[in-house]
Amino acid sequence: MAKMNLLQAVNSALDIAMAKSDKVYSFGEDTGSFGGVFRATSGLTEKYGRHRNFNTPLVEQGIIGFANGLASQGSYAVAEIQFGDYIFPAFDQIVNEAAKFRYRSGNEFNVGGLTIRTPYGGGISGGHYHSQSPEAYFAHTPGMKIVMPRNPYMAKGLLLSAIFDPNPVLFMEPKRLYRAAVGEVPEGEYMLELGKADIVQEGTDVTVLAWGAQVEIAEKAAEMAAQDGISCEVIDLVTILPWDVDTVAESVRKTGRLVVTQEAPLTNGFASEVAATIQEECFLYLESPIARVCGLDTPYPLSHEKEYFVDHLKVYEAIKASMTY
Amino acid sequence: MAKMNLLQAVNSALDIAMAKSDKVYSFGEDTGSFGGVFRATSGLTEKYGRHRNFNTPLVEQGIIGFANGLASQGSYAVAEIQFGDYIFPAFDQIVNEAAKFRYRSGNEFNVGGLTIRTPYGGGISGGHYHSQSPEAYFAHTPGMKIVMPRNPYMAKGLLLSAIFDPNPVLFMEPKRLYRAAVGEVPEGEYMLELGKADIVQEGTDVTVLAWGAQVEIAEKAAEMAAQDGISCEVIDLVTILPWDVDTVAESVRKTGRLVVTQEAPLTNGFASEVAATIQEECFLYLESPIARVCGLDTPYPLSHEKEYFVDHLKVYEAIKASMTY
Amino acid sequence: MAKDTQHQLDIVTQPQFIDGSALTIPMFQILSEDGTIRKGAKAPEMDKELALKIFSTMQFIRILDERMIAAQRQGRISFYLSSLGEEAASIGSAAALIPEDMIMGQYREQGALAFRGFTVEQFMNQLFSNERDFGKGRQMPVHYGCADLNFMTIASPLATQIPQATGYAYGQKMDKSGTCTICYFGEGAASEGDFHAGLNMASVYKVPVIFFCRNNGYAISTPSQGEQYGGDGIAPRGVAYGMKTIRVDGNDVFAVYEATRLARELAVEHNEPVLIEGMSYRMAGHSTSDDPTGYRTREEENAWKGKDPVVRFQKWLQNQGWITEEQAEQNYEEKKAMVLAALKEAETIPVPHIDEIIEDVYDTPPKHLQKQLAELKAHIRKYPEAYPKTAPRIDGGK
Amino acid sequence: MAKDTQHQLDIVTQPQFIDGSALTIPMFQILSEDGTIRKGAKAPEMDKELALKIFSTMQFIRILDERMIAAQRQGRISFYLSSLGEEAASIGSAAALIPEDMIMGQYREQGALAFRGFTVEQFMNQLFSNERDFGKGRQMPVHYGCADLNFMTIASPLATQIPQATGYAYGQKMDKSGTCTICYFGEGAASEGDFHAGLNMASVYKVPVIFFCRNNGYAISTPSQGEQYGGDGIAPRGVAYGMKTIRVDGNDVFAVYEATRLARELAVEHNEPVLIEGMSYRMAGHSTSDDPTGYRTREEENAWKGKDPVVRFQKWLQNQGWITEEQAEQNYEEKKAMVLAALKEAETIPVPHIDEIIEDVYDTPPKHLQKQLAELKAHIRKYPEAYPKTAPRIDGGK
Ligand SMILES: Cc1ncc(C[n+]2csc(CCOP(=O)(O)OP(=O)(O)O)c2C)c(N)n1
Ligand SMILES: Cc1ncc(C[n+]2csc(CCOP(=O)(O)OP(=O)(O)O)c2C)c(N)n1
Ligand SMILES: [Mg+2]
Ligand SMILES: [Mg+2]
Repeated sequence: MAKMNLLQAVNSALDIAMAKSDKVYSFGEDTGSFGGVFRATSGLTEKYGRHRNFNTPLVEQGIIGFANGLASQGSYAVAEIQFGDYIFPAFDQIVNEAAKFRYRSGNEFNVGGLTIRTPYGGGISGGHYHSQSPEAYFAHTPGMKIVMPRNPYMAKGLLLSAIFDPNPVLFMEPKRLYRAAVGEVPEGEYMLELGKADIVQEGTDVTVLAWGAQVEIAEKAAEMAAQDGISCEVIDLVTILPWDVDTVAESVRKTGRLVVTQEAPLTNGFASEVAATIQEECFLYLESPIARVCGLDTPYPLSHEKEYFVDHLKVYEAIKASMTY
Repeated sequence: MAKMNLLQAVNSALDIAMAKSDKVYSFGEDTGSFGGVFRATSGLTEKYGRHRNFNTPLVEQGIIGFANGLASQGSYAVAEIQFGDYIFPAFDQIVNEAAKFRYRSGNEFNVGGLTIRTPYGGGISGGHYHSQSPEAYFAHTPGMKIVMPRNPYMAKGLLLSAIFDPNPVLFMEPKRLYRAAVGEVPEGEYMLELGKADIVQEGTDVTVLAWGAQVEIAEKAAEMAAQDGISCEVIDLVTILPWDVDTVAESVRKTGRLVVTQEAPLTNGFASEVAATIQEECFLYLESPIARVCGLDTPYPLSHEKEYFVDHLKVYEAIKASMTY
Repeated sequence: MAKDTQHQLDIVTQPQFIDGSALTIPMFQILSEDGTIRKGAKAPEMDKELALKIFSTMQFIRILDERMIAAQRQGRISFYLSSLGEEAASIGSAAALIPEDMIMGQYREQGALAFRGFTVEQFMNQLFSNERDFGKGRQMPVHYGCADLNFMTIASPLATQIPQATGYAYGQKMDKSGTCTICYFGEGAASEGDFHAGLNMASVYKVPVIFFCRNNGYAISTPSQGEQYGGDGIAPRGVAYGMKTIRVDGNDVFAVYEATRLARELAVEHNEPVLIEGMSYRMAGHSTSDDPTGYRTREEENAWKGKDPVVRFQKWLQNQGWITEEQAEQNYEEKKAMVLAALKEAETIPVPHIDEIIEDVYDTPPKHLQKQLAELKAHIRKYPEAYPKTAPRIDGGK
Repeated sequence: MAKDTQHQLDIVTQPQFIDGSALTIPMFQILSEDGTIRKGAKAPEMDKELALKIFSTMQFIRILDERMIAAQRQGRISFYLSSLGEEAASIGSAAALIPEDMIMGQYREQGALAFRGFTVEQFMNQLFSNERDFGKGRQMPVHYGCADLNFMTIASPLATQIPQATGYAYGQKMDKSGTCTICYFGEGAASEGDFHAGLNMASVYKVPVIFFCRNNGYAISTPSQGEQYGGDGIAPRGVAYGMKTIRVDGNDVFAVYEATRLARELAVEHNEPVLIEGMSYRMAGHSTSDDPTGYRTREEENAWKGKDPVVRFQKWLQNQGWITEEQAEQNYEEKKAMVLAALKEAETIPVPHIDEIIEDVYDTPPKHLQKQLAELKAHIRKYPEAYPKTAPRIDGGK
């Protein structure tokens, strides 16, 4: 075990993956010897050479197009998109290409070796274009897996799974926690199962569901609620696609209440999918409407970031409202 | 009044808009003198000249980028994307640019003059890439309006509103109905309000919500249900963003039941947003879970199109299941 | 001339704009329209066997295209897309490769696939979306693909395969495989952002990829010159990316073959990506959904008939004494019979089992898809008459 | 040479690959590094007033950049991005336009905006995201915009403004406005698909647009040559698109001015889009978040100091007798004081009222946004101490 922050955990996963198979390649804008603007890939060029960890020209659609081709050739392509906000030029290569590659070819070809890493989320004074949480844009896309770790331990184990998973994976890293989240992480290789939600804290009164950086907000809100005598079951969804309906539904059947929180805007966010599915699965158990605590339906504003941000106070209020419905 | 099919209605709206203001431009792949692969723009070059209705090079990101610039200059830019399936290369220009143009500039600039027309949907043996219904991908994007007409009358009135609406509008045309749907349409100018759902058929037992080409499927299912003595209130949502929560909620408060149907895959589709919102708005009124009748969570398959397609039988079964829950 | 030390650039003191026509690239031709070797040119070193295989593939593709357009008109298949007039481009280039080289096509390269050995039955199974289709009937007709033959499955979104080809070739280079990737696309697709991405990245990474642009004058109804691009076509872009580039007569199978053979050497032996622009003409409509009389003249079409790549090559073969007109005619009839037989057979084969609908979305179907399939099957059992293609076999296993 | 009739192309009979270096474009320079006019060159016809306005803007931008980097280090603003070393490119080109021409920038063209008349207060309001910012504090520092000055609001996604510029210019052409659009971008951004789209479309539509590529050698840490592109930079691409193209010394304000002036003529009078590549160097880090010592050497940076565009121009002005060193020094101090005063003022101005959070998403806030705002305000009223910037004024109206 070693103390690592989330960036170091990501770097360690990449290092182990590249050591494990020389078919693993890491690339993106500025990710070469410089190590990326966040330094997630630093040291990799020195260790594995400039052909295994390298810079790309500045073209996201090209990065993912290239990665798709490389993965279809049988390599493990680990592509970094510098910010989640800049993933949209690659949207076609992700939703029309990567996600449909195996199906459309009848399994003659696949891009299972593809992993897209991208930092996402707000709380860093990034304004419109360094703050978005675009997971829901991809969650409507059969064929993709989407993973969002909440801490260094999860990040490393999940990223290793993502790289070697035989399906294309979008791995979204909570940049607010890159340096802020520090924890004990095994130094060697380990993998965590994709598609499994994680019960972070057991409770009986209300289920609070979050993913990525929002989990610690949910935990903080649960702590406040505990002061009021409310027992929250906090669940980290971990994988957005395909998601673990059973774990969430089972919890809600127990608590009768669900608060879902996400950083992204409310409308058609992933919280909506969760609410839609759970009201179906748990209809007879629900004691109050499923609450979604989300970003406003506006672009991400810089000077009102504090107000826009889905903080623990907002989640706490939603928990209370759910209890007193 | 004249009998028009949906294509003719679209063509008529474009014609009227271009006559009304010489700042209206129409363009897209093959939309010039040839009139587009569906012929929605035919005759416009002859009438308004090759500088007002023209071909573009084959580059969707360029089409919308160009359209954004033209709209920001004060023109009405009506851009056609040849198939909804090919809108993804323009995703960045839509969600990061068009949708955020006004907000990010503090209203110094806007692309309110932008309208994106695109045919969408299945049922035409188009397989993966000529069948998708991508509305949900855009519905997570504050700043956009999304409109989906169900018949020629609605198509013309809504398209005229969309073109002159001071916000960017994505106008999705149900290509399965281009020639199949024929109806009485006023020959002159008229506009239909964006953001208003339309109660197609009143009923008391269950609300059935659909949009675009799926409305006629819902109506057919409602007819079958009527045979069983079930009274359906059929609502056409018309506008996906911003959507008319009140009309739907009011109906559900009356019927106590909601079936939502969409062509697109289930997960994180717009039906999920509707279900999430309505369970919140109508919690105490719901007598059965809100049902979503949607495409499977797979790419759109050609040889199993009939099975994949959300037909009236599937909607009818969902209505019955909702009644007998 | 003065030089700038930092940039290593020549310095000029007059504001001379370089004109858009500063770099116009000539067209390489060996076989002239009358089937003779052009003066000064040299026929490639090609033995009789290879020459006849190329010609035989050309004939086959002509027949396949003709027959399938007819089949579409008869309502037997939903869609078809012919490569009429462009056979030399795809077949001549494929012939210059080795079977291990990867082919990534746009959709009009059936010739390359046939050259690789895709059988007439395999073509038909795809065209009829039956259960023997490698693609499991999921995509529209002409979306062929075959891993064994190193032919990447065709997909409709244009130009997406261009940066993918660069990535594929990167893997080939790293694996020291001694192979390359050829990537075909139309001059229309070359307007897409993915084209720019793919070529620029190939130039930066120096990968063994051959970009083969089929410039056939049209993208559906849009003429290339002046409406698709304003310059001298696609070839000058290769130079702008710092890439070896050649423009060939795409209707001249020898020029195509020779250029591709040399390009392959550059690619595989020197890791030099190459751009080939093959000038040709789409003699048929864009697809069976298209009617070109709406946007071009008969005269134009007729002018191109004189450049027919198959006729031209046949003349050369006859002059060479490697085939007679009668032999060619006989081969044609034999192939036609074979195509018709395969067509009849393929249309009797059922569509894939309904269980296939959820396969291959992921490597294995996750729970939610298993649930959706179970619900769908229960529904089909309830209304078997509404789903006649799958209901009868629904409980018979795959 | 033989010609192909259909394509109007020269025919060659040898398979000659055009080399990637076939088109290398020289660099236009007037003012040499020592501030004298290069032999054979001619200074542009520029009166003293304009020359001094350019110089004064250069000085102002230098000071602004310096001061704001310092302010960022002190934690007074969150982010800043300097244009050190590239002042001649943005200011020299802006000076060759008329105020009605539209400017679409990337983010390093504060010089063009200052030349247009954006006041120091206006700069500061944006940098401090206060309620006087035209952008209502919504975007990060340096994302300026001003409709009155025809300066399109900067946005972070790279290259998106390139096809937009083509569209804007299309509107200008149709309106017979007699104006054009200038579109700035970096050599890194030129790798994006949107670059390809924008230039190709401009070439097809023949619109009055000037594409101005600032090639400053780096995109954050990625060096341009060999890692961003494999060819001779950006200029040859213009030629490939069939567009008039020129490469200039971006550190030579005269070359930039003259090239832009002529480009504007081509654009406005002949509807010829033009590509200008200005060769320069990003003397500072990419932004305050960047530390260039990790990826380039001091020697390289020092070599570029000798090419400083402001020093060079000042030398010429002094030689010309239009300014003295003392005057320049005094102006500098005055501007510095002005900048500091404006900075102090701007940081005392509050952020926009919370009601603004839902404005401008649409032309008017729809119901769901009104509801979300009402809920947010109720929440802030409950926890005012958690939202100190907006709570105190929450019920005071805007
Ligand atoms: C991204 C995308 N946009 C649009 C289309 C529709 N489309 C199919 S083929 C075609 C024209 C392609 O022309 P070109 O690349 O020149 O190839 P050709 O058909 O001439 O062989 C178009 C516009 C598509 N398939 N994909
Ligand atoms: C679409 C997109 N991708 C990535 C980024 C992150 N990014 C911001 S600036 C930059 C480098 C730009 O380099 P260049 O275009 O050469 O301009 P310069 O900074 O050198 O002036 C990058 C990668 C972005 N803003 N937008
Ligand atoms: Mg073509
Ligand atoms: Mg740069």
